[in-house]
Amino acid sequence: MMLEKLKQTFTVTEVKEQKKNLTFFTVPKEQMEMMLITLRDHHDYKHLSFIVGIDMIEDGVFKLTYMLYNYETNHSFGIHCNIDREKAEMDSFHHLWEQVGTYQRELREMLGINFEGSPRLEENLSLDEGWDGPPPMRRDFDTKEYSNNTYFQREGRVNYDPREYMREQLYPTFPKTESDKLLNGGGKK
Amino acid sequence: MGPLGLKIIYTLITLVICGVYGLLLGAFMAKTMARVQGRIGIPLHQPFVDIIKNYGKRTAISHGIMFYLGPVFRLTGGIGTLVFIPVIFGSEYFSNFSVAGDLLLVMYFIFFGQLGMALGASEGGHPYSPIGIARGLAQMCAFEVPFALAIIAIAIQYNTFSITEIVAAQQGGILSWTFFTNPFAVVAALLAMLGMNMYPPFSIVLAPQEIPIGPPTEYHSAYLGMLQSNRAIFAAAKLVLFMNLFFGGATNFPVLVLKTWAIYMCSVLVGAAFPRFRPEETIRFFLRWPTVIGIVGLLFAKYYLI
Amino acid sequence: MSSKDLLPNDGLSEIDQEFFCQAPPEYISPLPKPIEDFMNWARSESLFILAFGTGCGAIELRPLTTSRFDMYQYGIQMRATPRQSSVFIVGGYASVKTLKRIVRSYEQMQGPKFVVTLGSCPINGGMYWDSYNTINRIDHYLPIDISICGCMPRPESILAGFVELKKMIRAGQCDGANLYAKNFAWYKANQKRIIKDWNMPDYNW
Amino acid sequence: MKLKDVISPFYVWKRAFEKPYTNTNPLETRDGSANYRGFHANDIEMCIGCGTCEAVCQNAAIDMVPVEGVDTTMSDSGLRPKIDYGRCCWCALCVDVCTTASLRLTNEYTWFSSDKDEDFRFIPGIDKKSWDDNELGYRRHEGLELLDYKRQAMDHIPFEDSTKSFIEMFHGYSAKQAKLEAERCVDCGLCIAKCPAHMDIPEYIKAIRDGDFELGAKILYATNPMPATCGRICTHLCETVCSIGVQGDPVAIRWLKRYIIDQIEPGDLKDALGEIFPDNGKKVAIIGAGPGGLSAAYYLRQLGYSTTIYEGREAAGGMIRYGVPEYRMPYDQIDKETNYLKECGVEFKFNTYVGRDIQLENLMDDYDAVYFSVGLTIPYGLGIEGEEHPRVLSGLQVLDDATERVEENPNIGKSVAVIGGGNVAMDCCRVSKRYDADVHLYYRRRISEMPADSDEIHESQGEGVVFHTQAIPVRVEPADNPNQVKLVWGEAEMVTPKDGGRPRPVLQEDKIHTDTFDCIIKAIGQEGNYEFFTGEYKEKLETKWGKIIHNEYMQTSIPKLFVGGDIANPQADAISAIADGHLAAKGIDLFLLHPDDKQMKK
Amino acid sequence: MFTPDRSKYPKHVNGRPEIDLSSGKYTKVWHGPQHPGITGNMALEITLCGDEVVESITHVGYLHRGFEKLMERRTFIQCFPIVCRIAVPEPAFNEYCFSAALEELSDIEIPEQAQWLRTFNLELMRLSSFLMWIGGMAGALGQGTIGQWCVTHRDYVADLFEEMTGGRIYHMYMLPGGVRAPLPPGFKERAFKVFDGIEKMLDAVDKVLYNNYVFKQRTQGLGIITRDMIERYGVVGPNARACGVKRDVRLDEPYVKYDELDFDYVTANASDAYARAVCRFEETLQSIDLCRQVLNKMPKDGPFHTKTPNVMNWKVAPGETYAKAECTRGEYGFYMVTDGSDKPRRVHARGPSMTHAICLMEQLAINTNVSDIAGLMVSIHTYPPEVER
Repeated sequence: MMLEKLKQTFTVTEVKEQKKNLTFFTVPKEQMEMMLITLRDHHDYKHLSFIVGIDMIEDGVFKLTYMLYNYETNHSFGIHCNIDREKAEMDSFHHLWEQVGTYQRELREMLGINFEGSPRLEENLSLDEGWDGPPPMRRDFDTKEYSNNTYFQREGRVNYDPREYMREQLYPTFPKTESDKLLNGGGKK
Repeated sequence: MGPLGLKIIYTLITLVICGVYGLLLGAFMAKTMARVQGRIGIPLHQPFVDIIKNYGKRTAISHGIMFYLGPVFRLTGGIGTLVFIPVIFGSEYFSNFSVAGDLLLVMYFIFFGQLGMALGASEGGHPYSPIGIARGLAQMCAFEVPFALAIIAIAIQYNTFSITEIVAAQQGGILSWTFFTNPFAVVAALLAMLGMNMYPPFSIVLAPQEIPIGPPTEYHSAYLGMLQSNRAIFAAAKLVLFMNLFFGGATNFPVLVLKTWAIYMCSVLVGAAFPRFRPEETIRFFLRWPTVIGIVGLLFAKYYLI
Repeated sequence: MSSKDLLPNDGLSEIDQEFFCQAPPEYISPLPKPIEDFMNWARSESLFILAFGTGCGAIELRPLTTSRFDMYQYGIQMRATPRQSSVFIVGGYASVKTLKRIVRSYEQMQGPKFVVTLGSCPINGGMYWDSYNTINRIDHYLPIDISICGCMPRPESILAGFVELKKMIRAGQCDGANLYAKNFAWYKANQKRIIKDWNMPDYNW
Repeated sequence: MKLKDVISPFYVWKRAFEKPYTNTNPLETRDGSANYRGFHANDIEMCIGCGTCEAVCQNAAIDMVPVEGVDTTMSDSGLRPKIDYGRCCWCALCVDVCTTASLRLTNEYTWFSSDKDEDFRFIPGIDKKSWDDNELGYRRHEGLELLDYKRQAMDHIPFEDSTKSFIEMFHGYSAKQAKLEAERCVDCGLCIAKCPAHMDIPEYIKAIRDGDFELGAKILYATNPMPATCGRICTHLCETVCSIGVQGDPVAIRWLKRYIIDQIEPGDLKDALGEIFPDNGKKVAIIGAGPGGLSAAYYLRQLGYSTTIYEGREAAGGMIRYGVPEYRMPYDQIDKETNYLKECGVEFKFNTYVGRDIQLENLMDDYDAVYFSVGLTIPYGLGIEGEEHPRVLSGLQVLDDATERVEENPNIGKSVAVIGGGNVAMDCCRVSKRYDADVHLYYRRRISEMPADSDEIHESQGEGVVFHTQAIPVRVEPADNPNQVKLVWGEAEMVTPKDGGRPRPVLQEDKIHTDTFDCIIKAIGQEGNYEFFTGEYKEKLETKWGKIIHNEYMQTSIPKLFVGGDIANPQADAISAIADGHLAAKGIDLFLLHPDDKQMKK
Repeated sequence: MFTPDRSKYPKHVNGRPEIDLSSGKYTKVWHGPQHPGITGNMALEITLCGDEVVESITHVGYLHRGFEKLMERRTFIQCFPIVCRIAVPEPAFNEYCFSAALEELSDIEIPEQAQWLRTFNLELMRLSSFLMWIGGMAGALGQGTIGQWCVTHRDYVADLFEEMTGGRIYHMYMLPGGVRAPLPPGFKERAFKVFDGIEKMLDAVDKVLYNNYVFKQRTQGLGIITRDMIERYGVVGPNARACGVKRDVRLDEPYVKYDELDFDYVTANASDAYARAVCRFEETLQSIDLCRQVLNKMPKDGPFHTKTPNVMNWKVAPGETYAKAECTRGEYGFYMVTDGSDKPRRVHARGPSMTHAICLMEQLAINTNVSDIAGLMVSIHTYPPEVER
């Protein structure tokens, strides 16, 4: 019902009722601020649980989710907003809730999203002061590879794949399965 | 060897005995505290090992001459306090350099160490040291008031500044102790002692949580060893002083042990039960009731006892 | 010492450089044997742990320091400042940001000093073997005296490690500070490899 | 400031007069609890080295390594987990997913080291540790199933209806069932070795999970050009070594294979597989269009050889078509596969019986190489008195007749005795059932020792075949009615020989029975027919125990001649024949195009 | 009473003081990361004017392990052991929220007994964490004795955990589909014995700490969170309840078996450190009561785990959800996004410390005495690892 009302003013799309007290929907970037203010001030969604960014690399967007909570009805809205991945910018809402600044710092750090005007945005929240890699939560950042290249491993590990090992031991001459080729070099792992 | 030489030797022996006793007492109190906390606590020899270890550290760094002098002053203060206090009343060997005005000297030495320490510690360069010093000196100033009042009260009461004479005046039965003749002064002094002994609620100076351990933050190795030695000697000196001034002194070691233990227990008793005061609360505390009691004690001595 | 052997305190501003020592740590030879043995006994019986909970391990140090296990009865106590401590506990994984503080704290401790690592992470990365922010093995950055595995090691296990550490100290086998001095350049190079903004002195004592 | 607030805190001292909390000897008094997750222990005998623990370990703490004293066998990779305690977090997922329940955690928890090179790695069970014998510690609780131990049941025509027609009895998995069944696989790959054709089973099961049937079909065809056949009637040796099967039902690998290939319409195979066949100008003749021949033809085509299959019958399939009844193996499925081979460019010459219509010598001269897999076609005799009776039929013949004339009763009458315990015997029983016969099965040993698949036995029983086990035929006697025959049989007792070994049935002379049947079907095995070998080939061809001797690439003692199928291998099943065909194709390739190869006789 | 002259303090611009360190009026000190008065491995960069804090900046990241990244490359079951490491002193809430979110997204209903066991585990976790907190609060103000007692009794709770789950600290008990093991025989009696001990101890704590002149002196009026700050700073849990706001996820949106338990909001009014301490003390007692209730109401037997898809190949259909629970600090939740693969697309752990430790702490610290920083820090109960994860 409330959504119907909101739909009159906002472009609300992709509504999904996940469970009794949690609904997700998407609004365009420009309407986000008004949406948050409307929900907060007129509909009692006073509590901001969190802001999280998801890297939808296949769509070329970052999907931001703002989770608002209404203490009166115990209902949550998860509001999505897609922003361009290449030009990752979003309005800063630090004036709406105090903790937003912290979340925005984290998003800047982890996904590289810029929030114009957000306080202390350039300070790293979690990462080391000298972090020189890409924003780590981006999908194209490979943490294992980074770790392997950066930190020292304790040597001396060898691992055998049971199926390869059994082939060597039991039937080395049998024509090799071509499925490796079929699977683009994928084996067990 | 002349009488002075002998005296020096006796004093040195006293010093060693008091140092050892101070360490043992410290360890025993730590164990008592541990007992309250429901555990076993350190072994009795732990303070000795700690001191040996600290003297045996391989490296030590200095932040300049004053930094080095800090613990030296502190130790001097401790030793200075002790050597002018007669430990066992009437004993030739343990009377130390008790002189006519030794109470004043002792009072001086009690502060000397702390001031010296304050000078040295601030050289360490660590911001926690000056914060600790500020707190320490402020607290010292605060507890100094009731303490001084109490001292003055008994000086008036016994009309002397000689500790030996004060002790002598209290001989002759338990009721002639200052504790019973001028309880106000004694209470004021004992409250001041709570602050002096750095047990909660007056331990903010060395508080590990509020600031990591205050003035001695930068002290380590042999410096720390010196501070620990001083702690033992100084504690012993203070306790003996209180015993002498308020509890009739001791004519032999068992009595000394008993009385000093009891006095020390006051701090521990309170220390186990309370958290710490903030510095300004400490000051407010000392300048309020203990000071009032001290003044009452003084007036009591001046107008009632004499 | 030639100027070549000196590492510049290059992370610091010129004003700050004056505040710090310019010389690398030195190898300090032990005292004559009987004295050294006695000292080692004292060192082993008086272990001051630096109260720096670098990771999950800190959670199991609490029971150890409190009544249930009461490590004070073993001559082990907590100290708030690195200057007075002799044992450094790397309590689990170390993120790069923490490693920087670990190095500084460790260097401020006075020798002889001992390092105990808790858990799997400092041995070979543990759970966070593929994390971009945690190191995998600590012994390339600090000399380690004893490693205790477990996730987390229980207080009993840590205590057993300490008992062993005491034995080793008595036997004169724990010489981490000297090892650090000897291989100083190697340790520093490893540390600098991952600590990107080196804004602290190379010589921290 | 209330006075109470000053006095009350001194209550703290009460504790000083109570017993301290401290445990003064924690090192010796504190064993881990009964399900404490401490250090690992592994029962080396039980472990099969499937590597599931390694796969589930999110810390990459487990390596599978070869260990001394454990040999690689068909059901054991010979590898054992080596655990890196520089990685482990003691979550015990490895224990929960251990397919054999050999891995467990003990309640020991103390391990420290001052050695710089100590890497905290060990192989539980091999490297002796103090906690190996601790009985306490974490094990998977009954009721916690992270793996799926229960097989998806396949729907089939109920037994009361199944005997009424030759319609394929099993419906095949539904999409949901197949997905659920495919999800049961843990990707260990132990089955690959056991499969004679070494099919990449985990990968095609994975393709089902991903819903990518084209990829699945490609993987199937990589090692087996007859997946529709094998998906139905394979002896599924793979399932006997399935690691899930240790504690539960093995994954239904066979049905999953069938599921993949069933998803591809007969005409779409070419598109799905998208294969291009080169041509290298060499010609190979293949004798027999059974699985062995078809397989060889397919892989030779892949390598670029032009292949011609000579088949004596009018259709391809061999024993698959003529020896397996239609309710198990519908003919359109065989056609689907052979048609694809035709599309691949394999040439078929049907009704061309080598040795009768064409001579082996001609083939040997005309082709660069010849491969034959003619199967075993001559039934064994019962070796008892009176078996020449006309009502004693050969099982193969009955099945063959059933194939040729499905609707028509192949003259078996209404009461049938089947002798034997193999798959052919089961087929005969069930075929007879479908011709409304009353069927009795006689087998020398116990049910558990029957060589037939357990499914087959189960289904036969379900369809109402009467089993007489430990029953030894003594002789065949003519009955009063010339269309009937009497079987004299005796009950047997299983006797374990003194020197150990398999118990043998021994006839109990006092328990002899006589039953009368319309016919007796003997289905106790077959042997090869070598009559098309003539002249010098007959001399040169080496055989042993009725099977042809060959090298590892199926080359016979005659260099140009390759062999495969039942006539060459001891398993005598379809999948082995297919494997032989694959191997022979490689052998022929080595023989013809790699003259330097040392393994081949030139 | 003496009130300092505010005019000497720095001007505030954008809610931040303007500080010129070179003026010599200010001292900058770091509380942490190597500092015994700090809760966990974090740091407060404090600027002092005399003894008063004019600015406090929270630094976290010392425990950053990149969980959310690590979970992107781990399968669902592989995430299960690592989530509990996010917040060391309260691993159970991570396990629960992760499992609950995953179960919701893959339509798994967990058995009755598993729900009871989860309730018990969560409530016991709260108890354990509260005990640690009471000890920490007393310790931060110099009353070490209480700290010793509480941590000891927490260790007895850890023994219960060990028996129940097989681990003392990281229980890894609530795995997707239910729990890992039933209660061992005789557990109830042993648990009740432990609870009795704790109650006895808490009674002493009440006498010693909560009726203590010095403790009251230190904490009353310290770090007052005003009513309007609750919404603005997103304050949850006991911090909000100490202000009289009735908010508790256990009651607002009951999960597992909380709707079958008998309990109510624990609130206080003063909203200062003392009120928070009282609130948490009451909640500790409430936790014990709830644990008892659960053990009494729980059926004797029953399946404790429902069959999940084979964990080695567990794929979850695309979807997203947010599962939350009331941990000792307030609303704790996992936001999970799946994309049909065998790995979560994105998992976000929402910890109350994200707001409490940073913006709230920075605000509350201003104009307090530096000696109170440790006590203030503890009184809002923060765990740095849930900030940086």
